[in-house]
Amino acid sequence: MSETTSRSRTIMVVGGGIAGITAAVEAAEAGHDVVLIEKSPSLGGRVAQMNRYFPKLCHPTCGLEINFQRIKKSKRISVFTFSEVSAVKGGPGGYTVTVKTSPRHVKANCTACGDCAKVATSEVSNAFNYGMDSVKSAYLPHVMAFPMRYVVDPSVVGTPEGEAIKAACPVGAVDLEQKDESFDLEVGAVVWATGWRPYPAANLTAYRWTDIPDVITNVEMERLASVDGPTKGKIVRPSNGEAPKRVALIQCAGSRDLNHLAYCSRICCLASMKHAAYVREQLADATVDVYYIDLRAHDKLESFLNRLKRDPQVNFVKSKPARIEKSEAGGPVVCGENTLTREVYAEPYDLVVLATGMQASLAAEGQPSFAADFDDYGFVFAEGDSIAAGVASGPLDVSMSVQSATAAACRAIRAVTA
Amino acid sequence: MTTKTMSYYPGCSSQASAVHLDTSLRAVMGKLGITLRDVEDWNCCGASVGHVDGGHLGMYALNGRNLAAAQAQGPEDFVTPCAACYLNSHYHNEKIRGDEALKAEVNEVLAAGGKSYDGSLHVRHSCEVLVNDIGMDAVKAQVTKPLSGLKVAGWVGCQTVRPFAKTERGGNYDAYDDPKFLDDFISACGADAVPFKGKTKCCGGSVSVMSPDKTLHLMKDILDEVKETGAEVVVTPCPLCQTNLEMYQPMINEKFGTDFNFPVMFYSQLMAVAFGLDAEKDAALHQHLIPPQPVLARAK
Amino acid sequence: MSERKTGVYLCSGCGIGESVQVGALEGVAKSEYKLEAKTHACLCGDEGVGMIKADIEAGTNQVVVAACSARVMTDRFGFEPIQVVRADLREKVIWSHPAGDEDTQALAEDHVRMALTQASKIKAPEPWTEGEFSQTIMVLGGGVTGLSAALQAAGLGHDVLLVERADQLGGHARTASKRLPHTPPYDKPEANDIGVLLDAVAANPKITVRLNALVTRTAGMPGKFAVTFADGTIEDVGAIIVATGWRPYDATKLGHLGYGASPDVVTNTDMEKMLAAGQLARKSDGKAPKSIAFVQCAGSRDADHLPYCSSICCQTSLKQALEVLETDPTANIFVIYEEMRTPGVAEELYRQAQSKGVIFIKGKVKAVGADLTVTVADELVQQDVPLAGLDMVVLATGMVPNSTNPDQAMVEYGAEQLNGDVDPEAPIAVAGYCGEAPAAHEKRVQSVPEGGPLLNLQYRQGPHLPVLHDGFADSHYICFPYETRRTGIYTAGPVRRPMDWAEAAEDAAGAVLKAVQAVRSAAAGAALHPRVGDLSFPKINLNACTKCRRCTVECPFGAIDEDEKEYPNVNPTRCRRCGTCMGACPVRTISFDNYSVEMLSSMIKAVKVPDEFSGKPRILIMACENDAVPALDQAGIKRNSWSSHVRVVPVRCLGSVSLLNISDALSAGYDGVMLMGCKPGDDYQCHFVKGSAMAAERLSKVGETLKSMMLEPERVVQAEASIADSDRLPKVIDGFVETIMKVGFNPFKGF
Amino acid sequence: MNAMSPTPSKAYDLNFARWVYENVDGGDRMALCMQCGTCSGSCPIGTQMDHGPRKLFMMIRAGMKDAVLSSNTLWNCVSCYNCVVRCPRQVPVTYILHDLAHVAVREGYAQAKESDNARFAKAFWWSAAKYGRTDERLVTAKYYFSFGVGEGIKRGMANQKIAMGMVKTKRMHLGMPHKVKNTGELHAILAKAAEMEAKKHGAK
Repeated sequence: MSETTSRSRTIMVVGGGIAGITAAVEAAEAGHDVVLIEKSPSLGGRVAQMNRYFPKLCHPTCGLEINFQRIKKSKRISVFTFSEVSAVKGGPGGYTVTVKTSPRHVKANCTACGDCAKVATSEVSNAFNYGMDSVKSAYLPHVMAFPMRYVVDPSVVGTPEGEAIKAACPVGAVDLEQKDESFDLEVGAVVWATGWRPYPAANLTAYRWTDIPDVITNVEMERLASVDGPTKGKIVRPSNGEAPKRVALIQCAGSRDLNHLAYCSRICCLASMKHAAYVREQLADATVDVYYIDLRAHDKLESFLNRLKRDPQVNFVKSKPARIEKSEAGGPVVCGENTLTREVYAEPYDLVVLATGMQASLAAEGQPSFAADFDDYGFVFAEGDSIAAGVASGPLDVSMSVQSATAAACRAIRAVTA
Repeated sequence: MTTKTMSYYPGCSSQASAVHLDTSLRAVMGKLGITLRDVEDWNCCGASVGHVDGGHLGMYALNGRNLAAAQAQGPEDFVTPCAACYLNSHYHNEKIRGDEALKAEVNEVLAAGGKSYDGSLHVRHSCEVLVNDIGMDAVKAQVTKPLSGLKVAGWVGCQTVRPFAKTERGGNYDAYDDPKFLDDFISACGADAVPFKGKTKCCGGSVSVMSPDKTLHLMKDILDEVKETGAEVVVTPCPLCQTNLEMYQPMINEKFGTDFNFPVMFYSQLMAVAFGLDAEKDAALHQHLIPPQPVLARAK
Repeated sequence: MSERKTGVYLCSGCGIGESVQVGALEGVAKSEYKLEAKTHACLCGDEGVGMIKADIEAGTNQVVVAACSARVMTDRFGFEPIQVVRADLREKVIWSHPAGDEDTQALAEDHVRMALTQASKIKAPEPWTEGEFSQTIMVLGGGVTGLSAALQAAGLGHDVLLVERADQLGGHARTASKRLPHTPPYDKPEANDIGVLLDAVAANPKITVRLNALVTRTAGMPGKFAVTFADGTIEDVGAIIVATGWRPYDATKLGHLGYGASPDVVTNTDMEKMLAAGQLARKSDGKAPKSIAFVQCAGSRDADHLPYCSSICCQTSLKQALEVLETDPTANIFVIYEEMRTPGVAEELYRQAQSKGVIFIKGKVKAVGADLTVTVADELVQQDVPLAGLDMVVLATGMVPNSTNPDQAMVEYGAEQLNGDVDPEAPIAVAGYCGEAPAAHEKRVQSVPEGGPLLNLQYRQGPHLPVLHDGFADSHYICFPYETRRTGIYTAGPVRRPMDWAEAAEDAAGAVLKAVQAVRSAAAGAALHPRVGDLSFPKINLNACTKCRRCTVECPFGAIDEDEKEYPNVNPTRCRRCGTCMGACPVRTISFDNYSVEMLSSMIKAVKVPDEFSGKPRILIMACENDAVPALDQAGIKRNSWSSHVRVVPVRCLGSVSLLNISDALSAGYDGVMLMGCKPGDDYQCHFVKGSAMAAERLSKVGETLKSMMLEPERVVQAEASIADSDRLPKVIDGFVETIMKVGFNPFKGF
Repeated sequence: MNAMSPTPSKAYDLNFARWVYENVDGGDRMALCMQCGTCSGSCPIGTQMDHGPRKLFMMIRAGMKDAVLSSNTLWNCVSCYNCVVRCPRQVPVTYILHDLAHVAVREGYAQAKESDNARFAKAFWWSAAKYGRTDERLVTAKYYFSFGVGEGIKRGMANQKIAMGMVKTKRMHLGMPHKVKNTGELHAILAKAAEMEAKKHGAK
């Protein structure tokens, strides 16, 4: 990846998830220089943490591989990981963007040989698996990581372990002295592709995610089902490692709720269909109950919903559960009213998956004033000067995000060529 | 130490089933520098059933009259220890404040008794005063007989935090789902607040008074959870909760073949004891159907 | 190309030096290829890269790097325009096989041999750039999507030909009332600003509009499309955006919902027109309706009509209800629905409609009487409810994509334009059932909209645009909504997926950017996604061609026509460089400058095959470089190991594998051959559409070849691989090795 | 409260629903109910309700006025406010049920009048209005005897132990009930309230 050559015609893309990557490669392949800013150690964002996509049940890493190849082939994209935008000055055609980078403690000459991890002794929570397991304090973010470079956790800086890790690197790539840095970039357009975070399940106090181990979130389910997840893809009860027999999927866990997210997150219903499929593919005698207000499956995705409806071991209950209680055995008991039968139920389950919604990352971070025009929910309102791609602009599924990102690239190009 | 005067609305139960709440709270607040000035000639708030016969304006009349009386005495905050009184006063006060037409209507009613109210007072729960005005450090400072080792289940109940976990000045004094303040009170007294998930479960409220058959199982569930936690005593801020859970234990034992015998106290009694105040005159421990003294004695 | 000067560079870093004897690898280069290899302890470091650059300065014009996988350090080892061949000694050798082991050593040496052989068989591709290339972008359809696309394309500096079949631009929006909310707080109908778009288009000098226009024929290829119109005129365009939008579902098929029973049962499009005209009135008596019922999913989500959800009918009914209430706040409005679908911030519109008094009834419509009494099986009050005294019933009819031209006679679709044998509603393949298995499920027939081809494509694969199972001309890929099966032709708007105005405008911008890339890449002779920038293209030696037509039939992108003499004729800019044609050709006449059957066979033969007395088998794996190879790399990264008797040859796509490669392998003494590639069939993962499927079909015929060689069929298999198979593939490989050991050694060894 | 509530003439005749929206405390937000069931599900004794709040709201829209106003749902509300804080559309369910209970009594629905809750409420209001304070002893007694002398004594006896205990612990006092000093003023205020209320919905 070359240094950016032209200044005012350069496009900055903030966020290296599927939307940011797409905006970057599409702009680059149309002949423009792009700076791609990513907060985490590697690109891929949320989709890299997904096991599979609906409705094809194919692997997100397949598309990521192609996109990473596109970035590798491109001479026009500069990628900055561990980086965030801390200030933006100027306007369309001429922005000065201040970028803040935090230390990876590993330099660009890392060959990913893994010698550092061999000598690391302490472990840190594994962010890639949403903290469901841990990794060595010197680690590769994940097997598809791009850039393919290790990270040394700040916790070992100034410790004998840190020194050992440093000494173990055959190419001297470990740098424990790295500090936060800031630098300015001149760009002609900024594309906000800052994506989303799962709505914090801890806020849904009635669903007891914090104190019932077998209540997990939909994103945790993705890791649970993933071959590189904490269980190598085995769907089990976190409490005892056993295969669940009764699974509940609870829709609108935070979404469509004026006390939490006022909007519908669009993807949760279909993601839950996928989760039903994960369970049914693995466990012959498992039954899945889907609790919902309205089943929302737009366009051809209706067919995907129908596929699950055909499975006699997947049941649908039109009800927003009121609360989850703890059984004497410590398992979750889902309580509510079945609105079609009027019966008030209290059903015990082995595993409950909360379909938590999508919250705009920027909203979660308190809408930086410099960033863009926001709507009431913290999504970037992209009909003004602001250019947004993917979920930063609203709750979208992957192909809609890519569509939005390609359009954002088009608008950005027009902004820098105007 | 902060010294403050507040208008005090004890509520009907203060003269009957919850007299021991009233007694102990006055004693404790005194120690903590809060002067409680009774609202002159206060009346019933209508509780959870007044609306049925009283209707809209009837409820506004009752609550408006109290607020008017308080305002006539001064602008100080309007404090009440009773969950139902708090809910009704808070609710009607906010409505009156927020709706000019309604305010006029209510004042037309009050005028019949030569009273008026402009909606400017702030209604508060005595627990919220302890949290926000006094603070746990001040409470701890008064503790001379810490109730070490005493296992206490802090049972908040409903209306103390639902729906008004927020103060009238905005902001929350606690969460309606998993409130912490009662546990803080308990620990401030040197006792152990056991983790108690049933802390906001409902006792059946007035329905328990009129038709216990419908709600005994609710109280039984609560007592089951208390038992699970290994607590020796239940502490609550709510008059009706205290009465229901205490007086129905024999009936519950009869119906479900259980053997519950948990003392149910008010937080203010616990504080009075921890403050080393008089067991009867201040803590009113003698006014329980299930005497807490034996359990309290066990605390070292 | 001037005389080939190949530089060979070995890396001994990352443990390579400790696990294999790099000296011996240098020896291979020297003794077998007469090439001086240079070894560095960290080749990707500045020093190593500097060394290579210096040699290039000094005249080296081809580089072979034997170090890590080609998937990493791509930028460090990129020396355009110099060709670089990578040999993987790390991920697929030392990370996945025991150190200091003679078999690992042999594996490493073979990797070097294959790379050096490959290098000797390729040359830097010369792009195909013959003749004139048009930069004009044609937009078919003058509705919201088309108008937006035209403006975006013009904004990017391209001339635009905007083609509309009607006598004026504007599409549905011209007769529609207000728009769905698209600006915060998203809670009220917004002004129909189609006029703004129309004016902008009229004022834009780069946009040429053709009204009443019918495309009768589209020939050529990206950069060189020749579009013929009914009036005989021909336009040259570089890329095409199909923005033909949608048509309402035929309401006459909705008798069960009362359509036809009364003139006051209308469709949502009728309603839209009435609201736009500002005269909402009953057709029967001209009175303004006081009570209106909206019936959702009129045709949509119905196996007997449209199987899919039309996505915007819910919002449209809410919008129309709010418009009615704006003029008459006391109107009684009912929305009869089964699932209220207001995704994203559209939830605001739902809440708004409720707070304005719209009543929502969940349930199916059982009957609609001539007196407009609608009987609903009300699921929430749990009884059948007659809605009496209604003045109007609005059927929220769904969207049918204009992936065909409804004005023209139906032309049958060939399988090539359909989505293959996909059954989108087949039950998920489950681990099993503890109770009743689902009733046998009848596969849904693919819905294809009535009408003639939009462009009448002059492609071997037929005149229609390929469509998915629901009839929409959408991409098959979730990550790549613009990855079309007809290079340089992109769909946008409701012809691709049911969508509203705001999204259609966005989609138009996306499609335009792809079209712009298409015309620019075409002129440069470069490939488009997924092999972006690849300058190679298929060259056919017609002298050897047998006119068997396999290449023209099997090309997934219709890149190869047959000329009048029935010889294959390549349209290079349609080509996506997968090599399926090359794999199809029985007489290896098709090859790319940097990829050919011969190259693959030479690499295969370059491997040292031990004799049977060594007790060591040699097994060939031809692996798809998009999924299988990355999966094996990841297996290496995770230090999973597999038999060191296999040799992996990466291929662009299994479709490019020729049976000749397989017979060459077997006659070279390999004991088994495995083709490893993406999932074929229904939900194919292959980005070249049917590479794996073609490979499977060809393998089904390999039995003959094997018989003729008197070999067991078990020796040649195909394995499905996904990129997430880093734990599974090693087991698959070892399993195959075991099978082969059972079958025994290939008698042709050392023949 | 404006006027008596209108009586629907057919299914989904909206006159009653609209009246509720406009006249019942919190009724305006009831329009936002999306029938998710959170309220009925969070109710401690939802199992003992015939319809539960969620369905009751749908019945109001459906114009099932009589069924609504004679529903036991109105009388089984324990006023725990769980539904209020959990409702994703922030519908003040408890307040609506309370007010509908009042409407049911005011409009003379027998099921309403006969319910335990209505009887108790009547006794309660009698005490509150008469004395300005609720005397638990009198309220309970009045409530018990509202079922007739026999039933009254039966219930009294059943709770005798409790009553004695309360007396012994000085939590129930005998003799004259507590009352406000200025009963005259209180009665004037309540009378005015009643008068104004009556004027609005037409005395009954």
